[in-house]
Amino acid sequence: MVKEIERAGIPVVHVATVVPISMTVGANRIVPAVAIPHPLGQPDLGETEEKQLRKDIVEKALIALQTDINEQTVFSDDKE
Amino acid sequence: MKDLVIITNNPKIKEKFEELKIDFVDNLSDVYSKSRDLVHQDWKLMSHPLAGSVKPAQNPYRSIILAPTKKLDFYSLNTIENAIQKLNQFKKDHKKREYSQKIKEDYQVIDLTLINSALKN
Amino acid sequence: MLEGKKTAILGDRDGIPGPDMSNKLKIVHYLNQFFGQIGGEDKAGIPPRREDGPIGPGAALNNSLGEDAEIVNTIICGDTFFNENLEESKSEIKKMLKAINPDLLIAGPAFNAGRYGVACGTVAEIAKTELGIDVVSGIYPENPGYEMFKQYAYFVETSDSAAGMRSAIPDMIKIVKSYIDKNGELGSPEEEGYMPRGIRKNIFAEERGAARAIKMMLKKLEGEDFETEYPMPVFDRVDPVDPIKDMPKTKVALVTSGGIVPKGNPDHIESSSASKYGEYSLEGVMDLDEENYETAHGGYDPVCANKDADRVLPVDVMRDLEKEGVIGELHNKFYTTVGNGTSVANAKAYAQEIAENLLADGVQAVILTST
Amino acid sequence: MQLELGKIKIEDIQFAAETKVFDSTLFINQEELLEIIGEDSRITNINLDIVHPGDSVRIIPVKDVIEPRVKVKGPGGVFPGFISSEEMVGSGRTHVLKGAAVVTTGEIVGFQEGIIDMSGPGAEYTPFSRFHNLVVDCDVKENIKQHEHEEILRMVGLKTASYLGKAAKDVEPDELETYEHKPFVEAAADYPSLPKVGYVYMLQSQGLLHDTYVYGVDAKEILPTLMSPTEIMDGAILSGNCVSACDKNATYVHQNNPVIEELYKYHGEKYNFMGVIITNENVTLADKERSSNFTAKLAEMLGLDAAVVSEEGFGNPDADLIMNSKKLAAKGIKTVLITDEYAGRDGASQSLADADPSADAVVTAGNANEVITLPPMEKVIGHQNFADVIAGGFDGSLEADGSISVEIQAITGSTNELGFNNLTARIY
Repeated sequence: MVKEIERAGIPVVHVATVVPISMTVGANRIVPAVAIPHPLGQPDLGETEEKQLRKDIVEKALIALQTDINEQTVFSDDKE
Repeated sequence: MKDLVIITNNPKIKEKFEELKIDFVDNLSDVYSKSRDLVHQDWKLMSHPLAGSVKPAQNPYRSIILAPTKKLDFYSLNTIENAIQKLNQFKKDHKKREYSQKIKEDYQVIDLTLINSALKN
Repeated sequence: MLEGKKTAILGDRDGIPGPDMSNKLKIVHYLNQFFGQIGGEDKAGIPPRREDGPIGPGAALNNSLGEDAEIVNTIICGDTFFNENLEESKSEIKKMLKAINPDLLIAGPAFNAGRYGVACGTVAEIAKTELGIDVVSGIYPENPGYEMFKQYAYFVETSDSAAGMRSAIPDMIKIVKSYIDKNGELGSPEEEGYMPRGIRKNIFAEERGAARAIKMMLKKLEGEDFETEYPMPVFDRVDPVDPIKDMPKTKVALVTSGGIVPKGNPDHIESSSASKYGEYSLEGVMDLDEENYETAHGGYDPVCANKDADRVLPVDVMRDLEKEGVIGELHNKFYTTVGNGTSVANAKAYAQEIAENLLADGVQAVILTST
Repeated sequence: MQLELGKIKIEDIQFAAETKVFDSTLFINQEELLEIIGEDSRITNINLDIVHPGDSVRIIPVKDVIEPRVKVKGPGGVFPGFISSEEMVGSGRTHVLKGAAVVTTGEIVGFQEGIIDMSGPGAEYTPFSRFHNLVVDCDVKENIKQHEHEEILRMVGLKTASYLGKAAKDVEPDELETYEHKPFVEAAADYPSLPKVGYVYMLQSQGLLHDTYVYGVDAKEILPTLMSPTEIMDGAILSGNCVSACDKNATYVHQNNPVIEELYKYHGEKYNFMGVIITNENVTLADKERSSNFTAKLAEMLGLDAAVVSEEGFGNPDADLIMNSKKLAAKGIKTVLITDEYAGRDGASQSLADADPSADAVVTAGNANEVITLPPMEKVIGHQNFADVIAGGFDGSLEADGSISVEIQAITGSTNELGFNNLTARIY
């Protein structure tokens, strides 16, 4: 899916729980998500904290969309 | 070494490597699916899941060595997925049959020596 | 091959009308509602039906085949019906084929019509794998039906629209004639003019492998063209599109493979092996709440997503960012599919349609979420 | 290093009172040979059979095929590390009984594979149907372990080939071929304007029934290393490999490595053939990484512009093959890979267990899963009932009339990945 949208000329960021699968399907801009049942949420957190977490991920996704890249890039916090 | 786990359905592995962590499963498919599950939980393959030249599905016994790692190992994921694909392909063309006890043991020995050779290094 | 097959089929045709004793090759033609001359998109919901003789493009085929072959029946099915009632369509068409017991099936040509291509391919798969009937078809190479089903049929390459019918028909006839001449043993794609089926077949080369390897190495060294004997599986990659320059003026759309749907799943998106995608309005929606949204995804525990679908499709946050002026606007529709179990080629077909719709609506950037 | 291979044409083999070569016929004193090869007390029985091209004979299960040879001049001897000492080979003169081969058979494990048909459609797939073969069928005591059994049979084969080779010692060869390999600096200076090419020779090395030996050393213990092509032509590498009949490299094929022969053809004319890098195919991924790193490093140290890489086996060796491909390409070395395929009986599955875009020049030795029906033969040497359990065989494959339906992977040498044969596969 991500490839077809990009092929149409629209920049797309993939917010994905399993980054390697995202790499395999050919996403170019990848933002790691939280976990499988709730990629952009964390039920353990309070409502405000959870929404802030979601906002952080979405903002990272927007940054990814504004970043010039030449190859598949994972926009994650850890430096490794 | 102590962190390793061997996923296996080979009884000879269980006998031979008492000091190692062995996860004994019922059948060949489980060896692969269990290994894949572990890869998704940040374990990486130490031995190749298609070790040896006896074709997938032909040898009813298989052992795979994994070790814990810090994050998802993409190479392991790719390798185990490809191996499962190959296993399924060979299974399709390979009628299941009952081997004699002697042949079963020969297959167990083959698998055992592959793992032996991996653990030596 | 052809002879052997005929005998084999004769053996188990109890209760089915006797075989055509003439030497004419018995052909069935598969068409959709449009080429089957029933109607346009409004008739796409019709179930499979069997007609006598050739119809539409079948007439031209039949005329050119002359004494060698005959289209005895045409099977017509609406594209929408076929794709939405896949199992039913398959079993119904299989029944028809079994009853007619043709020597060959012709499907399409489908050109670049995605669902028609998939239908032709699916019918070819049934014919080839379940009934041992060879299939000739025509398709535009980028039609997902080709990639998905290429091993089941001899597909000739067509242009992307029905305007290419004029050249598609003779190309297909050429294959059928060659098939008759060679008793069903067609040669290589280059010899016969069909697109590669991706089937590996052994042949004896003139030189041994080592000699071929050295020659290939020499060509590679000298920068000449060489042809690999085993092309690696295609690594389909798309180059990254240029980044967004001015986010506060950008229209962003949300797409998910996490199966978020309006409560009650109005389009019956299947929980696995989804055969469709959903397009839903976000007009006036500020937040995906428990009363109005849920997930149709069958691959994970749905409790979290059902409780708050924003956890999969972050509409609440996007609305905030829209208000804050961080983004220009949130597109007023979202798209949903179910990731698990959906075949790659199927997903590709939906994705192409989704991408076209997004483009048409002026969407400039997409956030795609997956579970 | 300069090696002369004196080829003595053999057009017939016969049992006789004296072992000798006369008028292109190899005469064998059966009793004397049996005495030499039967000395191991673990052996209970040995049967010898002579078969010729075109005979209605099936040999099953085949363990190894070996070419009889003898060292005539220069250091070392045949089968170093086993029959002869560890002395380096690859120079001097060696005589070859061209057209004759020793074929070993015996039940090492219950599922052992490998068919050679001397006539009929199966004969077209195995290169060994073209030779006059002495078949050595060897039984051992019952409680012998699989490892020991393999070793006994391997030694019996090597001893037989070495015994027969001696008959060629004083015979004037029909053909004399000379191959030279110089120290790298000199070799590079010889043709400064020609591109440098090399050969990456992958050896199966995983454990019981999967071993290859280099001067008697098990290849899984080695780090990739450099060898002169003449060493390999002179028998430095031999097979202990019993499984995967179609794409295991029999000792005969190591002795007559076709890639080396073909590389010599344009040496000094179109390129400069610098040498051979041997590497292994081990079980662990760490070993695979290390070996492919070493391979690429050695290729770089040799200054190679291009290389041919040959594989042995399928599955995990595909990982080694792809690692070698990637790492050589990363160093700017243009590679051609030789492999075979397991694309399923219908030919529609993915051929290899790994893939990479760097592998853009591949020679294939055919789809090992393709099914063939082998008609009955008048004589079966070995154990035909194995057909049912050999690799590539399947239930019902052995018909009452003696015909066998098998995937060609059961045929010895059918999809040899050194490019020994003409068989290949194409997209249809």
